[in-house]
Formats: sequence, structure tokens, C-alpha cells
Amino acid sequence: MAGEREPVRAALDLEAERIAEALVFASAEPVSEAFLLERLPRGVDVRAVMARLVRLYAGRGVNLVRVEDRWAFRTAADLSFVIRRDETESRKLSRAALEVLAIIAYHQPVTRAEIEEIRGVQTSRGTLDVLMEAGWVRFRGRRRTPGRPVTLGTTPRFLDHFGLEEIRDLPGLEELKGAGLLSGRIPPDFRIPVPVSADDLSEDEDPITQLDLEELGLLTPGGGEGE
Amino acid sequence: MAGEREPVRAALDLEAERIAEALVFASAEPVSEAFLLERLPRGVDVRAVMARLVRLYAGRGVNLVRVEDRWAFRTAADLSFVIRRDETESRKLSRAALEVLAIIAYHQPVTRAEIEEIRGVQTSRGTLDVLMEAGWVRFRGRRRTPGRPVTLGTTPRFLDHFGLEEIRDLPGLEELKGAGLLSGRIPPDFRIPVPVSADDLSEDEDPITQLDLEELGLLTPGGGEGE
Amino acid sequence: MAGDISQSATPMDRLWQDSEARGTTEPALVIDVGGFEGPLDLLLHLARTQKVDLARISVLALAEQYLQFVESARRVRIELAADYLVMAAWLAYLKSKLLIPQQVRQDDGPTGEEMAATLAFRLKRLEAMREAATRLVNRNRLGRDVFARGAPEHIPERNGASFEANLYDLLHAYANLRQRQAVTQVTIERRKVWSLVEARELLTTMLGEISDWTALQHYLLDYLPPADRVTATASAFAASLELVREGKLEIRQEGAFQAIYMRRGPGRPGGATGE
Repeated sequence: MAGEREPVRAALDLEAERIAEALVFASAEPVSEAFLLERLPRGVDVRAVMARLVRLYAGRGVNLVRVEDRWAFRTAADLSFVIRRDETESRKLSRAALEVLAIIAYHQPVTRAEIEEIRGVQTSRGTLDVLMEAGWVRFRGRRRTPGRPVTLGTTPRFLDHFGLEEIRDLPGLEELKGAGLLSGRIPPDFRIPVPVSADDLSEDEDPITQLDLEELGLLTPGGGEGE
Repeated sequence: MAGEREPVRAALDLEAERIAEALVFASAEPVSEAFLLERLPRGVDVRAVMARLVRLYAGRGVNLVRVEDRWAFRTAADLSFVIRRDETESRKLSRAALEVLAIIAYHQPVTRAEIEEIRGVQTSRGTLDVLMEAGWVRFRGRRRTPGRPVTLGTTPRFLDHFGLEEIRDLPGLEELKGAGLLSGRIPPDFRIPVPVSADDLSEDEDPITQLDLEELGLLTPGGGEGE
Repeated sequence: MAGDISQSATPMDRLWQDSEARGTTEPALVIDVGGFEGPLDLLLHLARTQKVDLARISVLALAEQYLQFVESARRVRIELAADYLVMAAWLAYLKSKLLIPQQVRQDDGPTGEEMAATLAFRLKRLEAMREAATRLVNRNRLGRDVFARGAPEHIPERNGASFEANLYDLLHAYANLRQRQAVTQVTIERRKVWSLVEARELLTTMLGEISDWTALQHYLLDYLPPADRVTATASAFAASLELVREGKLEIRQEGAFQAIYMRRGPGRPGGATGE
């Protein structure tokens, strides 16, 4: 019996703490005492509750802090080295990038000109760069046609990120329709290609050589194919 | 030696707890163990750290929960009454969508044809789309059978949303499996009902007699599934 | 409208009344056939009115109830979706099998009892999924009962990728793009013609279950609105020829203008089921 406070009182206090804790945690903004008071059991001393919580969290990785006259949880200041706020926050892929990535996935091996033909707009340089940087797209080879355009394809990392075992697992026309992603009202000659395995070059492709990469200005140390 | 851990060890453990706590607390999405491991002091057992934290927060207003191999802080379910926000229930699932979701969850990996077989009706366009958009359902891959149909399954987000640690925790999963109700075939011990002839209805059966649908106002223009 | 259900409720009244308790989000007016999620749903609903364990329902009584329902709908000229009609045809067939005294057992095809068991199993499985769905939706849900950190401080990147995108985003973008580029916006008017594809689907569905000689069209046509019969006959016939060619169907006819009998052929049927 550690109790100076009677058991009923102690239970009430714990309940008040739990509620305050949950409210502050779930709120998008620091929470005012008035807000808490409204939701805490009647007759509870908000100040006292918050003071107890401050002590409870004092040594933890997360602290309860007062910002002006509002309350918020913040990760402990001494742990900022693990939180590393400067770290590149994950960015959402732009719609253009998503489109280009999808075209490369479905239509590979595909040239840049072909991508533009499918999209009907020019692809800005940065878009492909982003996809390359993410490690999802790579140069596959060169098409054996005039001008020997470079062909693009996806990487194993792409499969990994999007949870596909192989590129052929991408859903086809019927499945996209079935999932409601494509409307039923598409022309009868509408086709979705069955993606060609990312690994083997197709008949009209030549492998990319060292020379090509240099020419493309892409021979960055450690870049290229990677592991 | 059931006793105290050595002081150094204890300090390291506390530090690991604090870091893990801060990292998980900082994020709204579940944080993977791999991510934690990368940032914890070398040689720390992540699972053990998390287990201690789970216990520590068990009685509090905010709990540490596991979703597959990820961790997240969530407000305690019993406090729903104080924090519950009604306006968040904007996306109400249709009955069809909910049913499809349950079938996907319990039968995964499952093809669309199988879902339709179970429900006895075509899945209208948009139903799957809604579930995918919510991030609960995803294309998993393809069945290694003729035609290679695409299979569907649930996502970690589904588990997180419905408060499940893993798929095995789906309510009633074992019983349903045991009863053979998650299979495409009739279980061998499924009781074959003895058909009674039409003339002798059993006691608790009412024959449906003269149905005056007009009177019931059943005259609705072309019901049906529609899309 | 569904509000005033008196004690003198007819069975049908009670039937609809029950549907209110189905936990639907739709308004109380469930009289519309569209309120049912297909024929199996309707059957399940009828089965519940028998108020016994699903494994012990009288499939025969159920079939009759269903057929009467379809019959009544037809009388008041309600258009039922093809799914419902196929089910009616199937049940009519099942009924005939159940009522005809057991003949010497032939090797081909399930007996009436086996078909009845299949139906009972499907109903039970559907009901189980319904219950599972209810339990699922009533769990403490994130964003409704349970909450995440309201003010996240930092979102750790997933598996080291610094770009966020999931498969759904990808497919969504692709489908949208391709659709936009598919310039010809074809608007297909809803015709009163049964396409070959439709007819083929219907036949395959039914044939998946039926493996002895049946005058299938006879069952099917019985349940079609008169206006649809000609087109349905033509399409079903054409589709059946196609199925014969593929070895999925066998056809027999005693003589000119006689009934056409069909049964499942040696080829793999439709592939609607399968593990």
C-alpha cells in the first residue's frame, strides 16, 4: 500500500493521466489546458496531472513539453542525432514521374521517343533523372534501328519496392478494368503490353557498352549496373 | 542470476529504449525493425527492447503496437470515447466493398474470379478501386496456374487500420479454416442436407405464398447490379 | 415505408423487414432487387427466413422460394439482371433433379444431392464472410477509435528509398494516362442484345455445375423476358457452337427443331472455379 492517496483517487488520477496523454499525443497541434479540462473527469486538477506526466516522461525518449500555455510531446532534445531532421525526407513522386515510370515498366524496352509518343508530351530531363536516382530505372541497351536509341527498363529494385516478384506480375488490361482503374469505355483496339522480362535483351537490342555510358555522360563512379 | 543487469548494460538498454521510443513516437506510420536496428547502438536486441517498451506502455493512454515487423504508438482503444472524432468517418465503406475486403483478407492470395465465385456476383467497377485507394488492398502477384490470374491481398496498412498484428490475428480465422469455409471446395465432412420433398415443409418453414409485389411497392425500374 | 409493418405481415413483409437488420448503410427501402448483392445474396436472405442452420436448410424449399420470387418479379414485369435468371435456371434444374427419384447412378456429374450440398456450402461460406466483415468493421479502427501521433516529427523513409510511391499510384497513373490518350471516346449504347460474350459466360457458369445432358436453353429461356428470347437464343446458340469447338461443351439434338441438349465437354470448363 504505497497509498497516501486513497485507491479510488489513485485510479481516477491514472485515468486522467491516460486521457491527457492520449489527447496530447493524437492532437495535430499543442493542446490547451482548457481543451483538456473539458475532456478530463470532473474535479481533476489539470495542472497536477500535467506535472505528473512531465515527471513521468522526463527521462524518456519523448518528453512532455509546454509550448506557451499549451502541451505537446516532443522527442528528447539529446536524441536529435538519431532523428536526423536534415535527412532527405521522402518525397512524393510527381505525376509525370509516375507516368514515365509506368510506361517504362509496361513498355520496356522502350526508348525516350516512344515514351513521349505514348504520353503525348515531352519528358523533361529531370523526370528520368529522378527515376534513375531512385534506382528504379536503368539503361538496358540500344535499339538496332537508325540512330541506335537507348532503351530503358526497370531494375530489380523497382520490383522490390513495388512488391512484384517479376515484371510480368503487373496487371493486364482485364485486371485493370476489373479493379476499376480503367473504364469499360475504351476503344476495342486498346492494348496494354505484356512487359518483357527486365533481364534479357530483346532481339533488336544491343547491350550497352562502356563507351555508350561515357557518351551519355553517365559514367559516375560506382554507378551503372551496381551489385 | 535473476538479479540486476550490470550498470553499463542497464544504461545501454535504457538508451536503446529511449532511441526506439523517440523514433517510433516521431512517426505516424509504423516504423520497421530494420530502420530501428540501423539507428540503435550496435549489438542491441531490437525485439527485446520493443518488448520492454510494450510492457512499459501497456497501462498508459498511448500503447506501443506491432504491425507485422513494424512498430507504432497508438492511443489506447479504451479511450476511444474521449478522442473519437466523428467527422473522420467520412469514408464509409459500402456493404459490397466491406464484403470484398473481408474475402480478400481471409482468402488471400485470391483472384477476382474467386471473389466473384464466393459472392456469386460480379464485382462492380470501383469496389476494388476504393479498397486499393484506401491502401488496404494490393495486387500481390500472379497465380502460377494457366492464365496466370493476378492475385489480391491485404497491405500492412490494412492491419494497422484494423488493429491487427498480423493476418493470423483476423477474428475467427482458425475456426473458419477448420470448418473448411476458406476453401474453394466443399469439405468432405460437410453435411449434405437431406432434401425434403416440396410437399412436406418442415415445421419451422413457411411457404412463401401469394406474393403481391405490386402491393409491396416492388415495382422499381430495372434493379439489377448495374455499375 | 418499411416502417409500418403490422402483425399481419405477409411472409414477404417479414422478409423485407429482416433485411433491415442486415447492417446495411442503405436506406430502409430494401424492396428493390438492386438492394441485393446478386442472386446468392438473395438466396442467403431467403435461407435465413428458414431460420435453421445453413447446413440443414431445405435446399428444395429454398429453390422454390427463389423461383417464386423470380416468377413474381416477372409477373409485375420487373427486369431482373441476367445473374438472377441464370440462378433461376440452375435452381429449376436442381429442383428437377431432386424431385426425380434417384436413378441408377451414372458416373457423369453430381447428383441432385451433391448439387444441393454445393449450394448449401456456398451459402454458408458467403454467410461466414459476411460475419467476418462485420467483425472486422467493428474492430477498433485507426482514425476512428485509435489514433496515431497527430503531429509526426519525422517520417522515416521506407527501405531506404527516398521517393514515395506505391503500386497503386503507379497503376493509377498509367491507366489514367493511357485512357486519356485513347482518343476515341466510344460510347456504347446499352442495347437489348445479348452479346456472344455474355451468352458464353452464362453458359460456362451453368456448365461448370452441370454435367449430364440438359436442355439448357429451355431452362434459361424460361426465365428471360419475352423480348430477350430471340437474341438470347441466337447468342446462346452461337456461343455454344464456339464452346463445342473448344471441346468445352457437347451438343445433342434428336432431330430438326427438337430440343437441344448440352453437357459439359471433356475440355476444361470456364475456369471460374479452381484452386
